Amino acid sequence: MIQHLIILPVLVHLITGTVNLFFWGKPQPQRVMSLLGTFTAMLIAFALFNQVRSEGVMVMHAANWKAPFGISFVADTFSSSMVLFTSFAGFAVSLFSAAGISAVRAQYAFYPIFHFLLMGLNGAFLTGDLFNLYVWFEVIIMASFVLITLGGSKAQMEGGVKYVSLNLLASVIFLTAIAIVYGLTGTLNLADLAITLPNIKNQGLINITALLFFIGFGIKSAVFPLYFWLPSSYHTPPSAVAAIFAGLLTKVGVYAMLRMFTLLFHPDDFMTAIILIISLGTMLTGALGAIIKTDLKRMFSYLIICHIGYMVGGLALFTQAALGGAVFYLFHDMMIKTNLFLIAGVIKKIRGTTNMPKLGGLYHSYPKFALLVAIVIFSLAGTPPLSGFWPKIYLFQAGFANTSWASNYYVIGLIFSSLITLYVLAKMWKDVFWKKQPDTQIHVPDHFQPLSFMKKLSLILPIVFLASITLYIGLDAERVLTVANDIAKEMLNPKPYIKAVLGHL
Amino acid sequence: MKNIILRTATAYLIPLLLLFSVFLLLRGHYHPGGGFVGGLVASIAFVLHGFAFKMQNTLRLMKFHPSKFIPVGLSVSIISSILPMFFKKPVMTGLWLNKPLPILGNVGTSLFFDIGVYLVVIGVTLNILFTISDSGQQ
Amino acid sequence: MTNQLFTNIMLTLIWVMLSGNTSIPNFGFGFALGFVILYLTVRGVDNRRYFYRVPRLVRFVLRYIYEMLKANLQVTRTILMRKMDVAPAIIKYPLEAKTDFEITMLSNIISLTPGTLVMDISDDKKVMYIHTLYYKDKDSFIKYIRLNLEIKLLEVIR
Amino acid sequence: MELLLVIMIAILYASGIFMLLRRSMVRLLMGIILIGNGANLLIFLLGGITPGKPPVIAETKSVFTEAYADPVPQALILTAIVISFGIQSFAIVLLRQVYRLLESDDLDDLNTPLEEDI
Amino acid sequence: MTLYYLLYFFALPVNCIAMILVFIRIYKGPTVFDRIVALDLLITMGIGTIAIYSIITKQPLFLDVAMILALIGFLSTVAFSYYLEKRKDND
Amino acid sequence: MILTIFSGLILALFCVPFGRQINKKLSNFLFLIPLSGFIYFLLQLPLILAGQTKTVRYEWVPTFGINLDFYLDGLSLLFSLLITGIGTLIFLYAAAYLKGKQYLSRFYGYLGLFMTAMLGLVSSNNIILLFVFWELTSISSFFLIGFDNENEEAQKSALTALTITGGGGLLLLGGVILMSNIAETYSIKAMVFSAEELKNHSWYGFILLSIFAGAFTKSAQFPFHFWLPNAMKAPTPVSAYLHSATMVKAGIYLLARFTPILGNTSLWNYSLMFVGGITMLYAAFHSLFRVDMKGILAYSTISALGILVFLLGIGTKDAYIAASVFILVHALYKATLFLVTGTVDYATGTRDIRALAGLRKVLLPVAIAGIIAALSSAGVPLFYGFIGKDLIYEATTHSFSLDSTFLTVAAILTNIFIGYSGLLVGIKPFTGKLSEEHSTVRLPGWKLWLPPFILAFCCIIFGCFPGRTSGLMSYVASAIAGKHFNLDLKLWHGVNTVFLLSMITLTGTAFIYFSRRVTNRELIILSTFNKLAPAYLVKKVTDGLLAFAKKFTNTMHNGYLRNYTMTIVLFMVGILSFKLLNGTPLTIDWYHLSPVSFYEVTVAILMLGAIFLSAITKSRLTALVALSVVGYAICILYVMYGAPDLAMTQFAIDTLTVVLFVLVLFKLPPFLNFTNTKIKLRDGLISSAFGGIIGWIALTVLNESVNKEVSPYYAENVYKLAKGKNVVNVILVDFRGFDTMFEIIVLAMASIGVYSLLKVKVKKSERE
Amino acid sequence: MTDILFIILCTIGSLVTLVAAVGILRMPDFYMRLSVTVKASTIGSGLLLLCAAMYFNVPDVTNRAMAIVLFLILTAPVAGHMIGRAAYMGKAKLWKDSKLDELEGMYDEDHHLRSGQSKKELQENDEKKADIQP
Ligand code: NA
Ligand code: NA
Repeated sequence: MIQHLIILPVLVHLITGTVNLFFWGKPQPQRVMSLLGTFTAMLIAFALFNQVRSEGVMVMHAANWKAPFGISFVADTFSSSMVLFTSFAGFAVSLFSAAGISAVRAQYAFYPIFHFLLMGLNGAFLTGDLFNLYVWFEVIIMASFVLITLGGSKAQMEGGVKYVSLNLLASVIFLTAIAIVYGLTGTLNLADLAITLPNIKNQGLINITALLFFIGFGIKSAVFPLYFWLPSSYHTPPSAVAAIFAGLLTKVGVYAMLRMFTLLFHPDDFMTAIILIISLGTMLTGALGAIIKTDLKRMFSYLIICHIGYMVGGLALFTQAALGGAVFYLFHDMMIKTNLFLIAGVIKKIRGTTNMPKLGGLYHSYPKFALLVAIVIFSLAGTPPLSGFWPKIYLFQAGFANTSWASNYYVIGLIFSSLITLYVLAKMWKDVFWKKQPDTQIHVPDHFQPLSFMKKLSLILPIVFLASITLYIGLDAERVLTVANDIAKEMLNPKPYIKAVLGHL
Repeated sequence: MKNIILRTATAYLIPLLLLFSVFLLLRGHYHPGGGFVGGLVASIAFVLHGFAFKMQNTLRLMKFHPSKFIPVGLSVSIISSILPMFFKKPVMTGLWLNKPLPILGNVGTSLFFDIGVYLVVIGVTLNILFTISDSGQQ
Repeated sequence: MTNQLFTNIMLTLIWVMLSGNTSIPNFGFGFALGFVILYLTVRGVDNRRYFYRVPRLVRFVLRYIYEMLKANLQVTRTILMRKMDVAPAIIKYPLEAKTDFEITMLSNIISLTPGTLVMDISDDKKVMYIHTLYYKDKDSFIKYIRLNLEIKLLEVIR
Repeated sequence: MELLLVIMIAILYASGIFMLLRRSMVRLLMGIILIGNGANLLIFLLGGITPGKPPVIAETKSVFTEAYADPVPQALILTAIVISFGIQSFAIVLLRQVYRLLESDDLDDLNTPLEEDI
Repeated sequence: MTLYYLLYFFALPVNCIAMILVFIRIYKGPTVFDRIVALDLLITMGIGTIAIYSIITKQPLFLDVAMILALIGFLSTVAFSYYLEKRKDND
Repeated sequence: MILTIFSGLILALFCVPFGRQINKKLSNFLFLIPLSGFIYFLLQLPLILAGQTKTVRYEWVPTFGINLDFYLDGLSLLFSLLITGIGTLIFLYAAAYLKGKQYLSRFYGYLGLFMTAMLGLVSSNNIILLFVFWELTSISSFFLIGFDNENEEAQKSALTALTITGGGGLLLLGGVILMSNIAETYSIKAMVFSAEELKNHSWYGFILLSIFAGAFTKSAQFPFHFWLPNAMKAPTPVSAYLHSATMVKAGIYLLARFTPILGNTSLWNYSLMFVGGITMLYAAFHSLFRVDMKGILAYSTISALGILVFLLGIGTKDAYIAASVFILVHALYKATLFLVTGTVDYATGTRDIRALAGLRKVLLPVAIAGIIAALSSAGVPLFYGFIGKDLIYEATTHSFSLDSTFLTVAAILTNIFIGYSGLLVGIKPFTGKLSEEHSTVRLPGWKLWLPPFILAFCCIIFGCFPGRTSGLMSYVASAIAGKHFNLDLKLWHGVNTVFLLSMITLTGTAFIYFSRRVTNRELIILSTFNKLAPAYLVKKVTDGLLAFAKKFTNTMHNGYLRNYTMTIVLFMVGILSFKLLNGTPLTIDWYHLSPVSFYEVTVAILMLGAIFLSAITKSRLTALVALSVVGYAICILYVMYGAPDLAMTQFAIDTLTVVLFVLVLFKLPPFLNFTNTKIKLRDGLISSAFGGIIGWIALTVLNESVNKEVSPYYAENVYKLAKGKNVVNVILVDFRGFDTMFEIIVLAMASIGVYSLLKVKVKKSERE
Repeated sequence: MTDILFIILCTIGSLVTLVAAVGILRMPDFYMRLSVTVKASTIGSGLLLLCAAMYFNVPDVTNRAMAIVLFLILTAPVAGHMIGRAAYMGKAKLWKDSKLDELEGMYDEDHHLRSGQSKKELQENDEKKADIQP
């Protein structure tokens, strides 16, 4: 029974997706199935998380082959909490899609692919096998290819081509790195590799491999200067899709990075410096981009990039505080970024655009929605005591504690980009909510008002749901912090992980 | 395109290819082959039919859209892989019949898994090709 | 009906051949498999006739191999000569063969013979356009094909 | 032989990247295919190559009696090939749709004005 | 043993040279039809080469690959022809 | 205590669901909330006066050591009393002032939030908690300034204020964390024990910088002062509360709080004196040229804040005492003047000082309050301002740090201007002849004049009986100084230097007030110097940043896929080759490599030739043929190395890819050659470099001997346990069946994707 | 005995293959290359497969080798015919010294192939008819 729990987060989406395929062309049953599936997934994720918290690292050996020989699934605190947060985002987006996804999309590809995407994410979090991780990444990118082009508008196609090409490049690099790792060790099990890799004589080669992994995951998580696909594409799909992308896709890259660089590799000085510079570049790129974008979705896209820099930098600093901060930020970011795009979706429904100069007056017409958004954006801006604040403390601490020259830049970048984030979000608030609605937009009909109560509920409830999770993270930071700290400890001391998988050290 | 030679040749090649695909599928566990290649060969048979007789006719021949193979195949694979869970074994664990069956040899869940793969591959390939040629007609 | 049975048996044999297992159950399985495949595929396709008489077949095959060897040698010579002795042409060949199967078989054996190639068959199935490397005159070419290949083939399959 | 394979792999990677840098979408696709093949061969090579010994146990035996090629890279490549097949077919169709909408094979045309309302 | 030598030092090299010659045709063209025909020929030659190779290595398993080549290799030629017949202008 | 602090927050939360009721009725009674707080803090007074402190502690985020750790000493109590006391009056005042306005509930929500933030800020003992509240004040101030949300100026001001205080806040966070890192505690009280360590730490400079950044932005010190005059867009009660009496003093509080920890070093003292001095003079001078009552008050507030910083910078006991008293002095008269301004504005509809005169006839109670406050600000004896001024001079004349004359002159000048502006706002509108248009003005309800009246009353009471405050003030000053001393405030010290200085100030103030015609002509002249003003410079910097951001973003993300690819590849090539050249020597172990046979060479020739052909050909179909040859060569290669499964799959997939391509290529335009040879050469070089790197890595990897464990296990168990003989297939369906399971999902998705690409079309009207 | 047969088969097979390769290189036009090569190589590969079939001499393998030959014979002419036809429609030029082209003008726009008169002849007929009728 225990073993099965690990794989259930994957299976539940696999089955939901497949069953949805049988209802091809019929949106209503798919909607219901999807809600049911994501809700069940949430319950399962909770159960898994609790079990891991109480019993420690859990392992399932698929096909019953013991560790380095089969594919092992491992749930430690990190992976199980990622699964948990993913399930929140999944549930919210599923709920949102009930009214937020146009009928044509919902009829065909959306729901099955959506579930396969969630499945891929859960798989990537839980797998304990390097090549299996590659497969999960492919599942994720294939699903995202479909979702990002679903609907077939010109902008989607244009973004899609860039998205597809650059992500495929990332996959190839990832595969190349896997080839090298297998060539060096003859094994693919992460725990086994954690033991084997340090014994390789040519450590220079290991560093190269680490770099390749970093580049591969770096493209996926959109770090500077590898980020281009993200601002090219994230604004094009419907908001529900963009939400799941924003909340989860780049984050799985960060997750993989954190996993690889704590379990298999340890950043050396060169690597630390490189990653810190990259993280600085990422923060600046995102911040500078966000300042000048006038479209909500485009601006949010750059904010995603900006905040990836925080986490990547946390990895480079490589102390318990830094890793804990990065992980905490990761959780927070998953919830917030998903929510931001859902909010953008509602705004688009209301005003027919997400272009800020054309928006305005929402404070007047939708005051409670405005309040909801305020919670979200101030959490993102890191306003204490909301969720974005806590990890920043850790990151600052780690940045100061590190003595390398690059860490100073990291701290400066952290301050600068936090300030820009605050500015950008406050400006967005001003433009979207406070400002009077420009006259040119008056004739655009409000698509939100005429919706039925249920539909309105399905659009607003997920935002409330995610916002309350964000609030919870912020106000009961102790819980999340404990988890983040435990994760950081797990990362710095992978022995329990290895022991659980291999049965020995 | 009306091409007698191709059509006639196709008519006798298709059964051959299909036969061959099943052959590849069933022997995969012991020899080169397996569900994947088998599925590809089977779909190539229908592609050939499509080239010779136009894709619409191929669709008519198949009676239902090949995309239906996908969920069916997936279900077969999924069921055969989660079946062990009900016997208190991890996912994917091979379950085998005690005695080898004639012709097929040892029959276990992995055979059904491979059959699922076979069906999915057929469904996928044909769906892609037929969708493309269908939209090309418009 | 007969045709289908015949095809079915053939498929069974091929199955046995492929799997290399001559046990009785394997025959049965092959038959069943062939039946299913035929059921799935034979719809809408013209009736076909298979091998008619074995002895004629053997004679034909031998004859054909001989023709082929001859042609092969000629082509080899041509290829290896410094200056090629070729006189290519596309010739219209009026068909005796009527059914698709006959035409296809004929065209295949013509194409398989080095030096000749079937370009196409007219839509009304009355003529066949053949490309040849060694054109002397039209009539002798048509006669050659007719006597050496078409009539012999038709004898076998009709 | 390994050296020759290395050269092939290097050139597959190089040409893949070269094609990715072209402006034509068809070449982009070909680049993706080439570089994918390069990666597969790399797995194959680094997994260790053994000429002429497939990892299949002989008909009459139940264990390997002689050397055999490492089956793991083969399985990995097989999976990778299948995955890239799926992705490639999608990409090919994407290319076609892009052409349908833009009437162009030129990647530089994929630039609707930056701030256009989506 | 002589057979091995024959195959290894005569048949295989001859096939290889043949393949390279065919490739030269692919390279030179001049028309795309030439290239397609040459590709078809290359595949057919591959079948022979695999047959030789399977004898040399005593691995009949390789014949399975040859079987695939024989059965579906012509499909790409058919596809090319299909395309070339349907297309309106030069590619 | 917790309840008192969080009462505002509770009010804010309460406002969300019960907004309507508050809009209508409840607003009149909300003042009870701060009032009860005020009473609570008054009740704590004896405790403090007895030399004790009060601590409350609840666990919040113990992992971080961040707890609800509150601490009440003299300094905190003074601020708490101000916050709740003035808060009570403001709540009362606002209920009338904003009556009938939209969103009143939200206003009270923000105000409550703000009150909580301020109270929390001044009573936190935990340094992070302090920061939490610090930021909350910025946020609530953002909403309050922008309360008139459809006014574009208000929006902009709110944004400026938030950005500047937010930026300072972030730096402050940095400093605070650094401090706690060094002191290894979050408790401010405990940090005092690490004071020496902090001061001698190499990061001390940075800590000061960041603390100052926080304090100066919040307290509107030069050059960050400009947000404050802009913030006057807020409703007047808000200005009175936030921008004179409480929030802006948060920076002062912070400096005062950290004085025992970080203070009394020359860096600390001189920077504070310098910045405070410049601020007070600059702002005081500026206040001369305003005609808007709120504008005048804003600048005089900045100036007063400058004085406070300046005093903290002097860093003597006298200075601390002066600062303590001046906090109260300033809060009382400035809040009064603001409220007076608000009432005048409410009644007459204008705040232009030139248009207002003689209002005493119609707004008598207001006039009284205004005049008292003005006199207090001018430092007329018997008003509390006099005491404050006295103490300031006491501090400047007895300072030992700089030339005390210099300091004193600066203080005198500032005081003259501040006094002048006080008179301008508090007296000018009420004296002289009532203009025609204002003759019909009626005195508004008691809520609009009683609060300033009460405050003004305090000015007199404390002014007459300064001794009553000396108890509290001594504890305030002690808290700042970090050591206890007693203090006795007296009305009359006798005629001494300080008294003379006060008189000089008073005379100066009177002279300007009576001689100068109120005009903003000078302001127009001055505006030519705007290019040097910090606001302008900041705008310049912001514009520059925006322009840079635009250029950077659009250059990096320019829409051309090949540029993106190029950047990524260049990055990879750079970083990998750097690493390869440093520490991964390439040694080829020739003995390990197997010999090359001719058939392998053949395959290589086929492949390389085909690759070359595909790269150079101008025909798409030829490229496709070439690609097939590549695939075919790989297939042969797989056969040669014992991978029949792979060969079969590779070939089948290649064939299908060709079919796919062929079906798609139909409609494509001619295969164009867009790029010139030079670019091709460049790309060729870069991609070759990349290929070379991969090759190099591969060769290096081949050199390593591998001890394989997995594949022998498979070989051993494939028949025994997995009942198969084709290891590859058994791996695919059993050992690593999971890969296959999800690889077919990828396929399925690809197929669905193709379908949706070609078939699913969302109409424009249906988007989203 | 078997060995000799073996060697003969193998040698001939290889040589035929080589000749086919030389043929495709040397022949002057597309149709000639096509006509020479596809079958020559089919024969070559067929012989080599026969060789393998005899070598392994296990029913299973032999059957398979023979099946491959069968497949080759079934598919090669079809492919040759297809590409030849496509090339003709795609206007691949006949060699300059070709003697006769009876296919010329026989395809109409929709690629339908007539058996009777070519387009040119039809046109001439039409003109004649036009001449007769005043
Ligand atoms: Na297989
Ligand atoms: Na497979």
